[in-house]
Amino acid sequence: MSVAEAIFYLLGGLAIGSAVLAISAPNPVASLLFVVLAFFALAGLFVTLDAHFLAAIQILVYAGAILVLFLFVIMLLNLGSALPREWLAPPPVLILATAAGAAFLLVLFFVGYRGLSVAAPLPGALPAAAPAVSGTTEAVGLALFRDFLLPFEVTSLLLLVAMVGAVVLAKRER
Amino acid sequence: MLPYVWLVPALPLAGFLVNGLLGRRLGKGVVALVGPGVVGAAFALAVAIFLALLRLPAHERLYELDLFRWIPSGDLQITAGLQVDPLSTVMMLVVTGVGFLIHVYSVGYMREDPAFWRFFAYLNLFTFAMLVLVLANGFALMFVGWEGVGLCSYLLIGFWYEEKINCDAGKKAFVVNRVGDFAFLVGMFLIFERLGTLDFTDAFAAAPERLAMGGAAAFWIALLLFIGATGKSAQLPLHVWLPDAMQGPTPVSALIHAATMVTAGVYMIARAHVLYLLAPAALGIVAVVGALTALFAATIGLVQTDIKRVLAYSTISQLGYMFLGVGVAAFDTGIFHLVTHAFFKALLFLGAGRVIHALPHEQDMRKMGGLKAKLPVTFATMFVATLTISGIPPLAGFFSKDEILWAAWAAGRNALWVIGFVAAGLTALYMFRLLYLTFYGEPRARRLYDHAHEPPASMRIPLIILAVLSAVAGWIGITHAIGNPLGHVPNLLHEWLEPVFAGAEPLRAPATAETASLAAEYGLMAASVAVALLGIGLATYFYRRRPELPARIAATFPAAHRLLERKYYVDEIYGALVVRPYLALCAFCWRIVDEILIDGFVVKAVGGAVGFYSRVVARLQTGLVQNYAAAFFVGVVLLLGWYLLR
Amino acid sequence: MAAPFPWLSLVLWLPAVGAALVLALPAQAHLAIRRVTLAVTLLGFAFSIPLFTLFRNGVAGMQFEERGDWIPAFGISYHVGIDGISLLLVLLTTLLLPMCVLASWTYITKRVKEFHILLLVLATGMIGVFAALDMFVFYVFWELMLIPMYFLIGIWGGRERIYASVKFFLYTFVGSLLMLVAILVFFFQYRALTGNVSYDLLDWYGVSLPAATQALLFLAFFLAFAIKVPMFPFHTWLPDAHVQAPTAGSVILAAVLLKMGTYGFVRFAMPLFPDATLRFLPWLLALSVIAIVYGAMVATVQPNVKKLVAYSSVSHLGFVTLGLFVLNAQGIQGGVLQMVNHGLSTGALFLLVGMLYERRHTYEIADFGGLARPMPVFATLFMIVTLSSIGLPGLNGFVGEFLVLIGAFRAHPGYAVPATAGVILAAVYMLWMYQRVMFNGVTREENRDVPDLDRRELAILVPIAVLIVWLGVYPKPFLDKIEPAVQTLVERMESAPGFAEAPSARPAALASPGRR
Amino acid sequence: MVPVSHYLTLSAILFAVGVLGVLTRRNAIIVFLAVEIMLSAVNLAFVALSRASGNLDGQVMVFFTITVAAAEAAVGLAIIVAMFRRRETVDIASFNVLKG
Amino acid sequence: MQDAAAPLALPVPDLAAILPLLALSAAGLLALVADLFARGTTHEDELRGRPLLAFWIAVAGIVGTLLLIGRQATDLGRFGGRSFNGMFVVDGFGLFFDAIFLVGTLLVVLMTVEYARRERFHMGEYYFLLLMATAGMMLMAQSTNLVMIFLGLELLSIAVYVLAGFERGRQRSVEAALKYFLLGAFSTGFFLYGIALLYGATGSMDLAVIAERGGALRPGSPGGGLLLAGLVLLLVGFAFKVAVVPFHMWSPDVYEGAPTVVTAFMAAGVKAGGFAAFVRVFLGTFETHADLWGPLVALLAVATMLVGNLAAIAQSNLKRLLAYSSIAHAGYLLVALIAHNALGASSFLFYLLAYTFMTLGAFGVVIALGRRGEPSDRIEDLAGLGSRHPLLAAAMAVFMFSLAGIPPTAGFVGKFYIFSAAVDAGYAWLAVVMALASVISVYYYLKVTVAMYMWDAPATAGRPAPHGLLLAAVALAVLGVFQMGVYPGPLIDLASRSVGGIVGAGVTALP
Repeated sequence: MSVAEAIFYLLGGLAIGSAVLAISAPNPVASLLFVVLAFFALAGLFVTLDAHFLAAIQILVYAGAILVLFLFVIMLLNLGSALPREWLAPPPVLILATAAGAAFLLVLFFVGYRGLSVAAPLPGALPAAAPAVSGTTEAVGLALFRDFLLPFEVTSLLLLVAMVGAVVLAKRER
Repeated sequence: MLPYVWLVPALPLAGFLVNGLLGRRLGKGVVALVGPGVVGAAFALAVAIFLALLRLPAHERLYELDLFRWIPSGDLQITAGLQVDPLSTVMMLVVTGVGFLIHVYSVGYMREDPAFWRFFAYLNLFTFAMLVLVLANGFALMFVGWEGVGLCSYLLIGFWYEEKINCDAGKKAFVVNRVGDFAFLVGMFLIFERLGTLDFTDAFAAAPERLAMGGAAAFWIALLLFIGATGKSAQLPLHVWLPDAMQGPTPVSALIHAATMVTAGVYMIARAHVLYLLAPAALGIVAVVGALTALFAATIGLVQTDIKRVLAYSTISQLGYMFLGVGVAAFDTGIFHLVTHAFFKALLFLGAGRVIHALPHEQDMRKMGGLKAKLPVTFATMFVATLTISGIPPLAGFFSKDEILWAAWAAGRNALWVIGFVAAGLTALYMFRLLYLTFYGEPRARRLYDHAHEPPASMRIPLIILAVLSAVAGWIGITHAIGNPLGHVPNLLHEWLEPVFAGAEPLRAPATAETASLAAEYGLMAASVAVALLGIGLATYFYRRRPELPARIAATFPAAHRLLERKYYVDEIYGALVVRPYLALCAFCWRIVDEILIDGFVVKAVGGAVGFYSRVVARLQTGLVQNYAAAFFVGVVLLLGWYLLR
Repeated sequence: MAAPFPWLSLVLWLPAVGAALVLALPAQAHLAIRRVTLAVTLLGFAFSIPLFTLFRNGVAGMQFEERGDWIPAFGISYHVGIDGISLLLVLLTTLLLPMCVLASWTYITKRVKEFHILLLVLATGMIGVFAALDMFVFYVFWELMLIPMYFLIGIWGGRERIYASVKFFLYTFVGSLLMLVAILVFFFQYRALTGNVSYDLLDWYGVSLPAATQALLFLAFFLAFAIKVPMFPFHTWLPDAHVQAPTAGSVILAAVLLKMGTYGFVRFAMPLFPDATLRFLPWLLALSVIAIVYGAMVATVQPNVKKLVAYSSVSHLGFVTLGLFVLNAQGIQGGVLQMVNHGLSTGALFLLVGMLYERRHTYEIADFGGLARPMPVFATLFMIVTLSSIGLPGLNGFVGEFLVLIGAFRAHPGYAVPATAGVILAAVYMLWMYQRVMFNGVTREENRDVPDLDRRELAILVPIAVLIVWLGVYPKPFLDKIEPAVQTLVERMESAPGFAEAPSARPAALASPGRR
Repeated sequence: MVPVSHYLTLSAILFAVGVLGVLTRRNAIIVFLAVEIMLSAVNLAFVALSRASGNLDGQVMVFFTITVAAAEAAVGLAIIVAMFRRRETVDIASFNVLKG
Repeated sequence: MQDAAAPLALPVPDLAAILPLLALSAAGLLALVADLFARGTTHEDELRGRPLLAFWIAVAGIVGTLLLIGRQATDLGRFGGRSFNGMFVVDGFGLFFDAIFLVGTLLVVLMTVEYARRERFHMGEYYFLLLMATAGMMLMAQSTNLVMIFLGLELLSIAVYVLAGFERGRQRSVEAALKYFLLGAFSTGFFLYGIALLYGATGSMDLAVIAERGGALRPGSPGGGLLLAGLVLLLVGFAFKVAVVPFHMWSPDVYEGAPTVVTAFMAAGVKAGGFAAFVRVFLGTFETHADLWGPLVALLAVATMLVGNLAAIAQSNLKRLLAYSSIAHAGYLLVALIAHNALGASSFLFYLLAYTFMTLGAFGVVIALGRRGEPSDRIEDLAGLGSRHPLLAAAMAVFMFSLAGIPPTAGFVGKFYIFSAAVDAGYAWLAVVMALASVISVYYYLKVTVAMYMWDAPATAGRPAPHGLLLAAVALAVLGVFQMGVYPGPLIDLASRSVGGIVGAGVTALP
């Protein structure tokens, strides 16, 4: 096992583990913190994929801003403890949901990764000749402002809408 | 003269329109003038046509008047037209002649009725329809008259429609007739299918070459038409409507249910004799049914107490004779009896009508008696008629009935002769019973008796004329066995009708020599007179000498008496086997098939299923987000999985 | 050449224009609304008379044709025209409309304006169905008339009106939509065969589809038409609809709407799918005969006059379909004539029953009895119509039935004989009903002083009675009009490849040796 | 070098975990958090595939995804707050006035 | 792609292409700002039915955008083509959709005045969000890159989440918003995943590139499985947006709970927006894979038509009924999609426009029924409308019959069109299923007319007195329904021309 692989498995295991804990922790705050942990692990994985800019964004924006917003809301609404009747869903639901999730993985694997045919090569081998790309801030920035100019501008509208929307929804009634 | 033949039916039609549309406003006087007037005029015209025809050579006595193309459709071309030949002329004369007398009689009989105008409208319409029937140039147009008379019969039986029993009787008549008409229609279809035409002349010309002698097609055509005739002419097994039809006003019974309409079947067979001669088996059935009907009805007539019902069964019986006549291929003889019967039976009915009229609306003979003194003219005329029907020479009935019996014998149908012979005796018996019960003895219901009075002249004169005709009409058809010794008195009717039936002569099976001997003819003649006298004697014994005897006999044989009294339970059998099962089946179709099977199991079930699944689908919509997400997710898995399973 | 005067379009669109006129009137001006509607419908009838008089007899093909582009992309054009068959049905429609208006004069008292607008829209829809020569146009009209009828039943109907109207709508709609799909399939088949894009019926007549396709498409058409006719066992909407509908609705339903089904067979299903018609012939004939007998039997035991007449329609329409499916001149001609006859006699029956209802507010037979005494004129007209309905010779019903049966007999005696028995059954139920309504003694005091017909009602009924007699005595002018169209159809059916071998075709030995 | 398929498998598992969270938790905020896990899982796939494809489109897409996530978070949390104001709970099982 | 040598050579934006979009966005921003300044002085006015300044800005914005679109459409030679690095396209197909969105939004805006007057919720933000959502739809219709489609979708969705919860004082409204939001975010995950897999399979998110590189990919070939899985997940995302069974379950609840004007907007606009991208992706890009997705979508279409129509029968709430009806109509539209030919695409456009008119009209009538505090959206509330307000009732009847597909209405011609496409493509059986589903649907459409005309009005029911602008909107819808039903020729021609470039090769166009 190479170092890269070791890092991958470590971070991957951390991401899955904290994600599982996040969705099973009764306390929302704990849940949230596990998600933050998972996002850190993901940021690490981004780094292993040479997506440095995104790794930073993942931590700064996603974990740092968005999830903190969640935390604010939890605190604001004083929801820092589990719902009265809930820890997790009742076992039958849990089993069924897990089964469905497993089924999803299975079909996704067979349809997507194996392409309905066992003999098909895995996508890992796909871009044999692909040049290595590096997600530096400069590269991503160039792509954003040149190739993806219009989408970038659209996000401005999107954020404005979200802002206005949040105000409309959350302000106290007259 | 002949081209004006269309006026013969047109006149009564005009009378119908005038009386029917304006009758209520015109008043009884005008109606009484118009109603009989048009028929009288038609009669006069008919006589003129008869004379015109007479002037022609015997074999040119055929006149066809095409009126208009009625139903042109592809190779079916039906032209409405009138056909005047000796046969239809005879019928035309009878219909208009007897019809006129009965119209006149009705003026008196119906005088008190508020719906006087309606009565004459119907009567005129009937005359029109009957004339269409007899003058029609083809089966289709004949069917118009055929059903038209049925309609008038229906309307007139139920003339006093406020009594349910009258309406029931009318309806029964119509429906039973329709059963016959159904067969008639099918017969017509078969004729068209085989012969390609419904025109009489064409059809009869084509028949010998297109229809195999004795073949199935000819048999079925003949049989189906005959079933039609059994309906109209009240033969077994479709006779049930006629006794009930006596609910109508008595002139109606006389005109429609005795003299004219009911004989239409006989006329039709005579008209279609070519077809019948091609189907000897069918003709045999006609004869057998006729003979059986004659006997069957006569036995019932023995015990009926309603004066008109006795006459009704008598009519059925006499019609049976006519069918026996035509059934043994003696078509002219059948027509002969038809003519004489028209006279004497009309007379009997009119007489009975006078009796009923005199005792307001009492028809039960057990409440009559001794009316001879009160109603002398009626009695006298009815007496003549009774003798005639009993077959006492030289009255008309003797000649015609005897000729039929002789024809049956001559055709080798001895069994049928025996039946007819017995029926002749019974006829004399029940007719004299009627006469005795009505006119002789002590009045059994004094109150009614006191009320009785002779009606007006308008009702008297037709009686007298008919009585005369009943007496002498037989002389137009004196059989050669009698005519020859008397100095070759010609058989006028036979000769007159000869051109009509002559064409079919080659089809006739040759009469066997030994049965056709003159000696036999005389012997049988004597026998039938004897049996008639025997019948009269028995009647006299039972109802004059020993009036208590019939009741004792009835008590001795209660089952037999009851059987006759209940008319062999035919109505009951029909009720149990046809009417009630039919209604039950109808109800079944409605309640079970329609409402439960189709509407319930299919329509409502589909609706119910839709409603059910609708509620199921709606209930799946629980309102819980996670259920929605789960459905979503399962959907995703299924969509992806679908490609694996494909 | 100057374009001929568009009589047909005039007759077709006049009612719609009339509807717009009525729309402009104030809702409270009942009398004005009625008068305008009456005038429009009378005018419509007047304009349809030239159709009859200018119609050239003995000419095969369509007359009064008009054509204009509508949706060119799909090959859809406004193409109308009539032959003898449609001519009679158009005339029947225009004739009955003023009568319906008159019959509603006092019957309809609520929402008068809406009623008359719907009636006029319905008129255009019905005439359109008979005049359309483009399948799309036909379908549009076919469905268009559904809506006004639905409202007529649903708003002005009896107690169960909503159930009945929805049932009516759904039933009809099921068949219609499948027919629409079939029309489209035909369109694409036609395009594949000829390369042309057209919904024109006359174009479609020119192609012959493979037998298997024909069978499927025929079934779709059959369902639509069989429901409309209605043929057994698709008839159960009819009694409900009839019983609940107001008089005018019943009249139009019976007289015209049902004819759309039978007309559909003649105009579309049979000529477009001759092979399939032949293939299903035994079924079609059997269903027709069952309808005749079954309808009559169920009618016999109905306690409700309108229901009785409704079931009698099932029976009568059985004669029509029987006639159409025997595929010979007599049968089809008789069937077509019987459509008209049924329109007149059953239309008149519903008018009569409606008049009774206005007087007594009931349809139950048991509530009547003895009405002939207070209403002699009514009784007379009722009797004429009754007799027409049971096919008395000399009246119109006979001619049609006779032709149908004689045609049926020469082709399929086995079906014709039980069908002929329907003649008996008709007498049973009609006369029994007549007796219980008009005859017998008066058992209810309310029936003693029922007023007889007034002038308005006479004006409705007498023309029908006259026509009943006319068609019975001298149907030739009408038969002459139908003849070429029927001949065309018969030839088309006989030229179908399956005609000779069809299980139903007559054995050669039995073929008529007549004047053919 | 870790093959891209490993990343993709990891991403799929994370996605499934997120789905599981949505399906099993009744706390609206935790459900929403589970959705965020799903989005992040997809992000991982994007980045991995970006590497595999040899272009940056996938990474740019992640950038947009995060932006969208932020916008959604703002609106979504506002909705949850509004709901809480009316019902004093964030239990989504209790929000079932609308059904059928 | 990245050229390090020219780091600052930013592309010159092709503003002419996005001018309509800019105009609409500008109008939205203007409305937001105008409301900020106008609030307080005119608020009482709009309660009296006098529309706010923001309203007029919105109307002007929509009409102006329509004009700009018209200008582009009439001169496609000049304006047509892709721009912004292949992100955005101006073509007949997209413009047709834009027109549908704008007409729908215009009608919604007109209807809002009445609703706002009654429910006192008139504010600039509303118009802003509405116009932004419309902009999102236009982006979806005109995007040729999955990134753009995603962003358009989100722009639309987020705006509509807010709009659904706009009446935050009403629990139902907020519940609707919450449900819509949670499920929407959930489905976004799948949608994104789908994009990722497609990206993995082809290395691009550009539709043209995907079509080019993915055209030959089949399950079994390298990347074929990814493509297929991505396609399915993308399908799921779209299916959710347009409410296709089994991804439809949000829609009845949300439609019922949301403010009626917003419901109308969702039923017409959001669905149309979702379909715009759906059609472009599946007919344009993945036409070559129709053998793969066709049967699957057919299955979904059948389920959607049946479930939608069946469930609608059981409803007593009009909004909910219309929600199920709109689910069923999504099924009908899928049939047009499945036909995957030019006829199918053009019938799709035609039907969608027809659907916009009839469904918006129906919601307009529902709005007209209400009174302050009483939504009056049950079927019973329609009782006797035929006599209470004949014109409104007649309009509603027209919409119902059109939805049911009865001539001479737009709905009929549309169904006829779709049937044609299905039959032409060999999917006659699907047309039959659709026909049967329509029969089921007739039952509940009739139920509405029954209530209006055949039930007696309750004594308490008054005569609705809707605002003139609402009536105008309804009248416009009626006009549209009849125009498309009676004289559809020109629109059919337009629709046929509009789909010219969209459908993949190998399709027979109707001559």
